[in-house]
Amino acid sequence: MTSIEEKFEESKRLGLQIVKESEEDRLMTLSVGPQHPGSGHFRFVIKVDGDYIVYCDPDPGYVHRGEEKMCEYRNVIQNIPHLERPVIHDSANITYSYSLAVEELVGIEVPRRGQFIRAIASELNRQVYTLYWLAIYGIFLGHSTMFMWPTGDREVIIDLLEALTGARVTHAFNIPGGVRNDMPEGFRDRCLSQIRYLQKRFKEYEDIFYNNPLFRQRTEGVAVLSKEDAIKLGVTGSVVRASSVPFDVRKAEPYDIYNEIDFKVQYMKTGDCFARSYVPLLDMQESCYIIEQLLDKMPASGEVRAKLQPNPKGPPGESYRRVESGRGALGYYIVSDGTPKPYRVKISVGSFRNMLALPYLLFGKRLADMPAVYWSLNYWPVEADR
Amino acid sequence: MTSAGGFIKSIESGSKHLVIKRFTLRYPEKKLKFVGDGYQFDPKRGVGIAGYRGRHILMHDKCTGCQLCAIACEGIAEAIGMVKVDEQWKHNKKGIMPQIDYGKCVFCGLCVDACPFYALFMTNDYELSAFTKEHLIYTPAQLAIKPKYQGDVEIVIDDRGATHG
Amino acid sequence: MSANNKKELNKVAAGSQTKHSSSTSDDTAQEQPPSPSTQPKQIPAKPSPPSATAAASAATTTTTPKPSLASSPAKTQPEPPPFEKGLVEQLKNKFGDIVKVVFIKPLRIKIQVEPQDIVGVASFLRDSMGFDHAESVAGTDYPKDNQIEVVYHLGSYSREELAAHILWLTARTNKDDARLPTLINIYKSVEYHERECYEMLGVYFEGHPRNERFLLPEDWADIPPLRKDFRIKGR
Amino acid sequence: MASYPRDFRFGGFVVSLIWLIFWILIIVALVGLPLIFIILFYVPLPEVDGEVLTPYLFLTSILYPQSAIPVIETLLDTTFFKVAVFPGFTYAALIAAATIFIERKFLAKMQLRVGPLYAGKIEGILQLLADGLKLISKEIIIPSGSDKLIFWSAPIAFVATAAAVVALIPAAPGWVVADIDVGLLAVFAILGFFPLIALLFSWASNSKYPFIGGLRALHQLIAFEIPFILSALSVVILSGTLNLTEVVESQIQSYWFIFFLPISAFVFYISSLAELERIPFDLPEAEAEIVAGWLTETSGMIYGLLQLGSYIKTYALAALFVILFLGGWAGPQIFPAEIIPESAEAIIPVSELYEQTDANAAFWFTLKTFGVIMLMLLPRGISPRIRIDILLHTGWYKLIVLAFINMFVALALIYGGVLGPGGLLVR
Repeated sequence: MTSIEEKFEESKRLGLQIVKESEEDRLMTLSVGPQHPGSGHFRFVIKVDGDYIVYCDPDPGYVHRGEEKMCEYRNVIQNIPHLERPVIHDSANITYSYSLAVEELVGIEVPRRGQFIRAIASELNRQVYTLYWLAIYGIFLGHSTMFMWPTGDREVIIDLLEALTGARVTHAFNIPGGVRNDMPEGFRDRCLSQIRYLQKRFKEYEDIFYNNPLFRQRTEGVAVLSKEDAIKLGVTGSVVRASSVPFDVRKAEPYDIYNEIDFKVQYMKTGDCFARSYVPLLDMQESCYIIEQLLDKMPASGEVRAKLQPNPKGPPGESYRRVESGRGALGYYIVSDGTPKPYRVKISVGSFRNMLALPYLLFGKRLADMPAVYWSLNYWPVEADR
Repeated sequence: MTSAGGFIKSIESGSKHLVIKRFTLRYPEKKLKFVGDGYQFDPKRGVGIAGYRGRHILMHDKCTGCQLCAIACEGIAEAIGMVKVDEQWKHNKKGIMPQIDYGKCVFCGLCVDACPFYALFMTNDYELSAFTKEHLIYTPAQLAIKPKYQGDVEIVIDDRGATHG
Repeated sequence: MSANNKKELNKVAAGSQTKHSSSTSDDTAQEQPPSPSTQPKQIPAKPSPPSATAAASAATTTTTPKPSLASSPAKTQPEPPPFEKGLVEQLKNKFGDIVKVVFIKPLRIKIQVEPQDIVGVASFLRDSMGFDHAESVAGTDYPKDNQIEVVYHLGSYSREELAAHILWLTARTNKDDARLPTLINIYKSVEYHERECYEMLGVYFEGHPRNERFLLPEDWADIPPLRKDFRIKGR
Repeated sequence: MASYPRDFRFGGFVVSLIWLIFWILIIVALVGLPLIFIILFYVPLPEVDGEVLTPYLFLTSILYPQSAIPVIETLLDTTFFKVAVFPGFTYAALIAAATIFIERKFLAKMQLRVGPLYAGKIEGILQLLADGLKLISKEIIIPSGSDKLIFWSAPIAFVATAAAVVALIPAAPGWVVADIDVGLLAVFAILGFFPLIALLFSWASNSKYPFIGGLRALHQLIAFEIPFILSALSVVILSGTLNLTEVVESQIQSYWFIFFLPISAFVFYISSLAELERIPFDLPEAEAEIVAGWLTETSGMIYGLLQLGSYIKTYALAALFVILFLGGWAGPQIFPAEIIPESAEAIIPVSELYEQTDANAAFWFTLKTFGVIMLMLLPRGISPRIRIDILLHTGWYKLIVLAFINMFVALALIYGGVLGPGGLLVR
């Protein structure tokens, strides 16, 4: 395996600088554009030599909303609805680390039952995101059944979240200080029965998709990301766990009540496309197991939200808290100057960090591998642009 | 997994689904049933009551025109404006009540959290489409009407798979 | 090296209230981590006492005292957690007063370095202390003392006892011609972060191959948007 | 509450109706009738019971049913009827329409969803009609800088080639448009046109993604041409003739060829999937990688024609599979001798139109074709798209080897005297 430097120099030699006239004519520049059904609001320019990709330059920013600037104009509670917009179908996680960071700044103590409900909402939302990501991975490879099944089963979990939080997707449920409302009655056994139904469905996915030899041919051994390169590129989430680095924020830096939950960090050693597509499925099975534990260990009654004055403000200071979202470590760096409005909010998301692996992995691959490699990086364009 | 075995397993798994019941909810004929009758907030305990966050409902007899909901929505969607109401209430001297523009509202429910007088809750009604943008603005009188939404279907899981039964 | 025999860092729940929250489950069985420094029950160090102006970080080269608005000054809280102190000691005796410790909190250490020797500190951090990747690069604009502070959040995948820790390597440049040496040769992962920091705050990273437009539209003619003097129209 | 135009008056509406009727009458009288008379002189009118079928005879015979039957009978035998209706275009188009509808419903059921529902009150039965009207009403966009002539003619050529393949396929004994001795060879000759059309169309649409799609279509169809022909070759070895009708006859005498040639049947099935660009071999229009492949620039009826052409090709290849391996129209006799008992002396001698063997043959042929079409729809639900190099690898190496294996088996059967003239199994 040539080391990472030669790979980048080689792609630079061919792509970035002015390549010798004869070679430049051979290359065809293709824009895998924002409207391309394969990328979704994200463009990367690739130079194709025959069927091989020689150069790839990601060009995000088509759905940049300026979330970080907007945060500076709103107080801590009003930030929640617009902060979950970057990835609405993982909204419990993206507001979770924001709430943790604000609680550390303002000094709020979340009651125990509130922490449990917050963890359940986060696990359910992780499954909703991963099922949606798996569905798109299926249609990327042309497997329409694999698009329809996860999208249908996702409806079962969204129904749970709708009962718990009141909204299907954009819940605005995690608030600095806990959760907005308690669990409705009958939620517990409804959740258990629907989670068991989902666990049965995972076996179907493996039969029709993962063990399908055509899928294996297309993904096994394709775009291998070795452990050193994964660490050097600083990728996160299922991408780093697929390259034999067992890093999961819930286990490395347990927040809230995750230190009382015992679960195994799922990781694989091969680091190829297949591993990057199989680790999320293992994660989903693991989070089903976690939800059952959470429901058992939950205190029967108690407050779910700490009492806050309308515009909570704390002493000036900084905090950086991170949470394991569907796409890896999702961290908030908040600087506060003593007023209820945060002075600076920096959102560090998994997609933005995984994007760096794209040009590295696509170099030298075939054009037909592009969707499999691109979507296996667990990349959500809207979240990367913030 | 030999390739032949893989194919046979995928054929078997695919054709097995020909007998499993369809999952689609046929919306106009059947509607989903929600838990409770809408999201409410109890200011004394400072915590919400689980419920679907649909169209708001305004209790005219409790609203004091304190504009707290409009202030809460300012930073989010500026969907709430206070308008004059012709009823005379002794607890609502200025006679102003919130008017919600559903073209802007994001249904986050933070206005319900901000209302200290149990006046503004949310209901199960989510069928709010209109032909023009002006029709999306619900006046306080429109907000006072109780919704006529009754859903009767929910996800039923049995051994033949999940359906909207 | 499976994850579960890793040292169970039992942290107090997120809130770092001085009041000892009843829910700490710190008496759970805790195997002795192989690394020398034991992890006794941790007193949740309060981020910063209300008296923000106690400028503990005396040995700053800049003459002006650290303004209260800037990052909270070094803690005067009773006793920083020993493991983090061990890390800081390593840095101190390697670099002496080039490295200025801003504060030490459970799992978070903030050190400030002058722009010219940030590369040396970073390569030391990566090679011998095991912080092998950068999670994110955040720029913050402080118009009061006309400075922009760039924070590198460094995490670690390879060393397990460092997995929970994040070290904030910060450097400050003045706002008019903001220039910083790039860390791209040490931390490959900061390429896009630094490019975004250039675009959003105008900090030019010397040595970065592509200091150019990244997220904003091509025809963006305004000043870098995350600076405080850029006002969103209509607010 | 449809909104009426401001100045709508019912009188104006009636006046416009009367104008419309007036113009229809004028055009029919001045243009329609002379046209008919001109045609009548050049079209060789068939004889009915000895006398020439003049328009007068034709119009009067419609009134009396007894004389209408012989006229219908003669019309049935004309080649125009064969081309237009039974084994020809209408039959193929109906089966293609049914295939589209069944595929969408079958795929939906496999994916736990509903499929077309609202068009035509009963379970979306009119969805085809709705799609067709939509495509006809859509505007056809010609990309700038594209080669107009080829851009227009390629879809028409595509449907024509697909229909040409249908013309060579015998649906029932005697019911074939062109019963030529080298039937199988002609089929493969016509199938050779499709890569040409795909490349021409994608080159003419003058944009990057179709160009890549066109090249892929070229590679794919060429790669699967040889195993396609080799697998059919082993059938020719067993039946000894190239004429498709005689191939079926030879199967009727002995057993269906699928029992002797299972591997080449499998190879034929896989190659026909590749020929049709169906899911495992969906590369020419792989929407995730190259937008929509060589169909990217199509819009409106051009897309409609290409879809119709590809579904007619599905019918044609399924029918070919049935003829070569499943014994064409062979099947147990389930139709009664005559439709209405003792109908010989009935007033309207309908029974003359009804042929027991033809009805039975047509029934079994259609049934088997639908069975094979269902088999072709299955991979779309269960397998992803494969990559171009794997596709070419399977095409050139794996399938050709399999086809050869089965050819040796066929040769062994012939020389062993099991099949062929005077063979053991030949009845």
